[in-house]
Amino acid sequence: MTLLDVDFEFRYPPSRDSGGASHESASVACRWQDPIGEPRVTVFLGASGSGKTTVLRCLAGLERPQRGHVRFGDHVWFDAERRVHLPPDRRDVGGLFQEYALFPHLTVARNVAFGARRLTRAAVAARVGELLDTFRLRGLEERRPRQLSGGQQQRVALARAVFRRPKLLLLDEPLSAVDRPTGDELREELRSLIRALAIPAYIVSHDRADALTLADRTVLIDGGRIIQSGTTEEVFDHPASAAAARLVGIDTILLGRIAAVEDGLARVVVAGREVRAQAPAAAGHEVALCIRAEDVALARHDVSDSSVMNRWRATVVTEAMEGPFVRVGLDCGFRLAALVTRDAWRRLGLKAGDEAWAIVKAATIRAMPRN
Amino acid sequence: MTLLDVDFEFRYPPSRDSGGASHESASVACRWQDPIGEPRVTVFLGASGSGKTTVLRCLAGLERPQRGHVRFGDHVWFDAERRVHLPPDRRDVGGLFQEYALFPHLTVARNVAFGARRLTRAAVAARVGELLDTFRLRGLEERRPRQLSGGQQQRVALARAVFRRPKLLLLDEPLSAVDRPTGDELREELRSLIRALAIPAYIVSHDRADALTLADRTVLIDGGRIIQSGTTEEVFDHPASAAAARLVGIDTILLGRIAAVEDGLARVVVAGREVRAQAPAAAGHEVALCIRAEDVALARHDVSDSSVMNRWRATVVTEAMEGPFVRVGLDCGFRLAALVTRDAWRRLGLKAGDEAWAIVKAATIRAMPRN
Amino acid sequence: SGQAAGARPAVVRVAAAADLKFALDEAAARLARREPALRVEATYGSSGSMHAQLRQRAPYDLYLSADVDYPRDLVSRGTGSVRDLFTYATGRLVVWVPAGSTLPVERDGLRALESARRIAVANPRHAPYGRAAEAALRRTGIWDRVSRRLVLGENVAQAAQFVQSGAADAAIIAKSLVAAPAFGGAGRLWDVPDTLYPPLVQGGLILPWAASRAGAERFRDFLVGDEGRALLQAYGFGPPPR
Amino acid sequence: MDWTAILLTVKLAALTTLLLAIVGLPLAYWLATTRRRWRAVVDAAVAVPLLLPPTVLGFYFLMSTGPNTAVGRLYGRLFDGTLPFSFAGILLASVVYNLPFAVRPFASGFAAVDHRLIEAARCLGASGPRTFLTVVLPLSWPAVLAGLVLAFAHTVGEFGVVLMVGGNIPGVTRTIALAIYDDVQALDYASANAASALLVVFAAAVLGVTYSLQRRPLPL
Amino acid sequence: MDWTAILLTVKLAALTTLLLAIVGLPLAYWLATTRRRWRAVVDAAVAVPLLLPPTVLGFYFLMSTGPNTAVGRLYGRLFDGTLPFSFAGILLASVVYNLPFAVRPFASGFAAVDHRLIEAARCLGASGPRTFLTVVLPLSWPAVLAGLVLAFAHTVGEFGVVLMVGGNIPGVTRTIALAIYDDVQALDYASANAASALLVVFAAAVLGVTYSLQRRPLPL
Ligand SMILES: Nc1ncnc2c1ncn2[C@@H]1O[C@H](COP(=O)(O)OP(=O)(O)OP(=O)(O)O)[C@@H](O)[C@H]1O
Ligand SMILES: Nc1ncnc2c1ncn2[C@@H]1O[C@H](COP(=O)(O)OP(=O)(O)OP(=O)(O)O)[C@@H](O)[C@H]1O
Ligand SMILES: [Mg+2]
Ligand SMILES: [Mg+2]
Repeated sequence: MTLLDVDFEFRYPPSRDSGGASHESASVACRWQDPIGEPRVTVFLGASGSGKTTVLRCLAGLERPQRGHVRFGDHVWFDAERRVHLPPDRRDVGGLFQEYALFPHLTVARNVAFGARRLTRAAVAARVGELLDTFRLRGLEERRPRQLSGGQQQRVALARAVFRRPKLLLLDEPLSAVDRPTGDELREELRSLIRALAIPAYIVSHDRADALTLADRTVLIDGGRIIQSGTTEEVFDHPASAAAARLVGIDTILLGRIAAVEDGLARVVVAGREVRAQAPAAAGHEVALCIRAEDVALARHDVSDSSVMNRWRATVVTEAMEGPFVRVGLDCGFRLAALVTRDAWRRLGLKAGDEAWAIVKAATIRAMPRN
Repeated sequence: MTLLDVDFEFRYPPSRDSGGASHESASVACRWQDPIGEPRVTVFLGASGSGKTTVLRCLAGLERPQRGHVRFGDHVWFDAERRVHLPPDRRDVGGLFQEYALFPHLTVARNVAFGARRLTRAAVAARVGELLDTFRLRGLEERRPRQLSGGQQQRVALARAVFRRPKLLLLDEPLSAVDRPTGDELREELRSLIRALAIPAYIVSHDRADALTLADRTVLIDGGRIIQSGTTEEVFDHPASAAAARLVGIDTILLGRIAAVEDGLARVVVAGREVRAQAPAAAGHEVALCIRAEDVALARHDVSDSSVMNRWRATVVTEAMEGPFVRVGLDCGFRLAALVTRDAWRRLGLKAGDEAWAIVKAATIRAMPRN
Repeated sequence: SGQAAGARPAVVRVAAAADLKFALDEAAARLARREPALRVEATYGSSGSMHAQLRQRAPYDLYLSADVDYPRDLVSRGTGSVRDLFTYATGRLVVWVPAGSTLPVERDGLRALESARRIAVANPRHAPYGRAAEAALRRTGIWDRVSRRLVLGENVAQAAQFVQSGAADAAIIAKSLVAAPAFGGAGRLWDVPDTLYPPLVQGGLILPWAASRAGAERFRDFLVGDEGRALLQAYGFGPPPR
Repeated sequence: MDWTAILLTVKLAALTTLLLAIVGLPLAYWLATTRRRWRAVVDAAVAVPLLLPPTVLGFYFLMSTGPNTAVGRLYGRLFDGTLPFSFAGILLASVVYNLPFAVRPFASGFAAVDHRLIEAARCLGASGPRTFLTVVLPLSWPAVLAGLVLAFAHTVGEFGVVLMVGGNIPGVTRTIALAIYDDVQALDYASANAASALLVVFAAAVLGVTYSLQRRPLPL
Repeated sequence: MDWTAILLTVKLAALTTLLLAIVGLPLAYWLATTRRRWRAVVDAAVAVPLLLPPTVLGFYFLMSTGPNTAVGRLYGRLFDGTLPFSFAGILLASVVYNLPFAVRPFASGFAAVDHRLIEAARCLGASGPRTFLTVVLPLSWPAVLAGLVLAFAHTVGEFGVVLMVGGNIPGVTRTIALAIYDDVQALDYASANAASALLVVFAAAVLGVTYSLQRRPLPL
């Protein structure tokens, strides 16, 4: 099986700091292998500044890593030791960039068709038409980029990237500028386009929805390092670290030390409160505790006769609607988020400043040893 | 009470189309009044290309409407008849633009402090430091914009916009490029900043989360027209039209004609299926039916002995994880989305291609007459 | 600067025709030796340009033109008086070819130029030597045959450079130029008989705004005096008409 | 009016501009993209013709292209003729002399193009030269136009080099600039004024039209 | 070597460049921002000095600023002297003559600045002129530099205008270009070569340093 074989390390040149205080410059290190010729979508999920764009730039050939190699099947795209570094146009990738980089002097249609090579006029026009339909851009073909809205520009950039049927698709935040309904529609279109092209696609995103709906594989990136990768389900169900959990959407993360372990259940002290959770290590170890907001129940009074192990007296700090739910911010010595239905919230009749009880089953708390 | 009094109509000049086919050029029309000097956040929510940015541009003075006026208390910012049109710098607004527009020749610190006027060096440095902390930009002060990630650039633009304590804050998609956890944190910071400044803020967004968590007032915009405005709760709970419903996140919208009305309940035929819902009009009228995904229950078999009025045989088409839920795409003759917990989904054991029953209480369906 | 102790020397500013360059430098040097109180500072250029400048009161004391018509024109326009108008020399025309040239100028004179490919002259439109060259060619009867092969310099120096570069085969230029030591001897020359062209009367004018009128008069007197005349003759000029 | 000279001038200026585009654009491209040390040296070398008085430059040009020089012999063998006193000669001299007026604005225009657009073009499969032609050049055309217009206008008015190299031969190397100069030297101010006026009106019209095609004004 | 002439030339070129910056930048700014119809006319007018042979331009300059003209009388009353044949005169003529070399690149550089950055500056409270100074100018400095360098170099080599207006007076209006020209006219090629070589080496050094400060090369 032909593989895309990636293993490199890249460090941005240190900035010529006027102050002289030489900050550590940002770097990324990556290593993975992927089959070629399959419509496999990999989403890189990471916080702002974590290095997602940098990884794509190295793959595209826009940056030259200091160490390692990138091999695409038999082709060596990059090899630090052999001093091989193919320019982007000889790698046959299709790219969309975070800032769109539309050509301001070309119309929408000619932007989309920029990559056209060895195609008849009619063929170009037909394919442009198709893509304009796909990306909801009909009627705008003769406009210049500056006559488009932000989201329209992003969609033109997306159409331009897929126009030439590249061997590898690199998309940097392809849908960050469009509204939710449009984005949902476009994600489906994008998915079927990638299927039709039968190429691997690497999509960079800060939006979990992209990973959850597009990705076969999810790669979590933090501080320029891959901290976890696997099938999307695996990654979302079993974040391997606190950083990973924060990325996939665990809402509260508490740090503490295990005071004792009884019957496999740890007693962790956090800000003077006791938290019970499944023990991941022996007493004395540092742990991170992840609590999903939807696992936190609220009550006006303590329900001491239940089987629930964690009951904390709390003060309501914030409330915010979130679709059919209300996200409640609580202060129990530490900050805790709860997600309850609007109905339940109305029945509880709580408001900011009120006292309440937060109730969390120990089984729902994920405790992870800290490295 | 001093008011911001807005009432204008703006049309982009028609593009010099080479084809000659003169497309209708885009336009916006707006009208509202808002008290000044209160920290009131208005979020403009609209689909891509709906005219959100254009509204902000007209407010800032970057575009000159063809008709109407913009008055800020006693100051006339714009008046088409009196040919008044103050340039942006005489309106004292603070702006962030969709494409950030950071000054590439200035460091982060100097970008942030661009608006500084009549401040000592020390005061500027102090405030820059504050804002760098607020927006998680510490350590980057000596970088140039091109040495920043996309989300970092956006945060610099945000810091720059609030630096000078303007009379009016105009933010265009201020958080679209940052990840969810960072965005959540920044939204809170932004909220308290706006409180501290005690100025009205107009925020353009395509993200419901911005409206739900930031907005006192939500304005829905579609095709350059305000289609609904009011308190955020009002707007989200009672979208006044199908377009509004689609914007605030109703998941399925069905169009049909009322076949009959019985006991206040309408029978609407959609794609050969009968849908029951509260009747908004007499028989014969066209209606739009809005169904939230979370109101759709799923079953493997028909549950004919329940009180539920709508039970449709459906085929499972897609499934996608969405945080703790699974979003299920169904085909019941029409497309329908359902949102169920992962637990429930596991128990049902359904997969794409399987047959299932979609169950929707008539009371949860919002029927709206179509104009 | 390093002059004899006492008053600074009076400076006579001379606007001089380019063809006087070598002769005048020598004349100035001689005069300075004899009269340390007098210093001649000459600027060389096209007489036509200087005429235009003098109409705008260019700060010169003395104007030495290659063509007496220019100072005469100034006087007729009210700049300067007839009393200050004088002639000091006549120009002489020569044919000059590089040393290795096969043109038999010594034997055939101007007619030898019929077999030249390019002949350099100063522009007859405004340069006196150009006009003289044209007249000579016409009188010899070969104008129609050679006029298309003429290349025109702004002045005689340029015409000479055309030949020096090898781009032209022969030049019809001022004898004063060829006679100068700076010119270098790598060529042959043939004097064009002065019957073939109208006399190139060089005239001058003491300017009414002269800062050092006495100095200007002194220098004029030197030039038109015996010593000056001899010196000019040595540099290839003829005596002025009487 | 000396229509022959006017025609010749237009031809010279147009051809000079054309050649400058052909030679200057690649040169400027090289200057804008190379990472080599001696970029600065080449950059400076291009500007050298500016530093010498035109007549002197023409003199050196004459000395180095005459029939007895290597260049001259080569040219003679190739084209059967001499560079000095020919149209080809003044054309070549004009190109050399005007190079800095074209190359400097070109290169600074290229340098101002957004690097992200170039990266995007490369990632969309366009090679370096293709990117230059389809992205960089169209985006820097105000600068390119500025360079070409400067060079065109300057060729029309150039006089020292053309006189020295061309020898002021009517119909071959006498441009309108030389004709006007001759008029002035001959105190024929009426002719000079008429020719100058014509030149100015004509050129103003051309330039006016050219510039009105320029970009929309800055939003200031 | 004629050091007086060299010093004078450096002074003239430096002052010309300075004045061009002072006059040319606002003019280019006006050209780049105005929406008036006659922008094209002014634009063309600036280029007119280019179209005339320098000597002829100098001649017209002389004729219009001599002591008997209105300009001349005004100048005489203000400064007690005449414009022609003075340093002030050649400086003024140099500025006029070099205006297009500076203004054209300036204006095209300004036009290339991203309009969104200008809009952002205005929205952050910067007035038009302040935006120009803090955003437009720094962003177009390669073009501004190109214009100033062209003008500087060209002033060093300029000869026709300076000769006509200045009258080649040592220490006052004789620049190194005139000195070299005189050497060549006097067939003193050794002096001319030495001065030319010095000029070229000096200028190449200056230009080389200037250009090595330029932007990083394009990613092509
Ligand atoms: N040209 C550069 N020079 C130096 N550092 C840089 C440069 N470009 C980016 N960085 C730094 O490298 C890190 C990773 O940047 P990158 O653009 O890859 O982040 P990202 O994951 O794409 O973030 P975002 O979601 O905000 O776009 C950041 O901390 C950024 O500040
Ligand atoms: N300069 C222009 N000339 C002509 N039409 C324009 C121009 N700018 C925007 N438009 C059009 O006006 C409409 C509204 O644009 P606007 O930028 O206000 O949308 P938006 O709501 O901000 O969308 P987005 O969320 O995608 O940024 C769009 O259809 C767009 O194509
Ligand atoms: Mg990024
Ligand atoms: Mg927008």
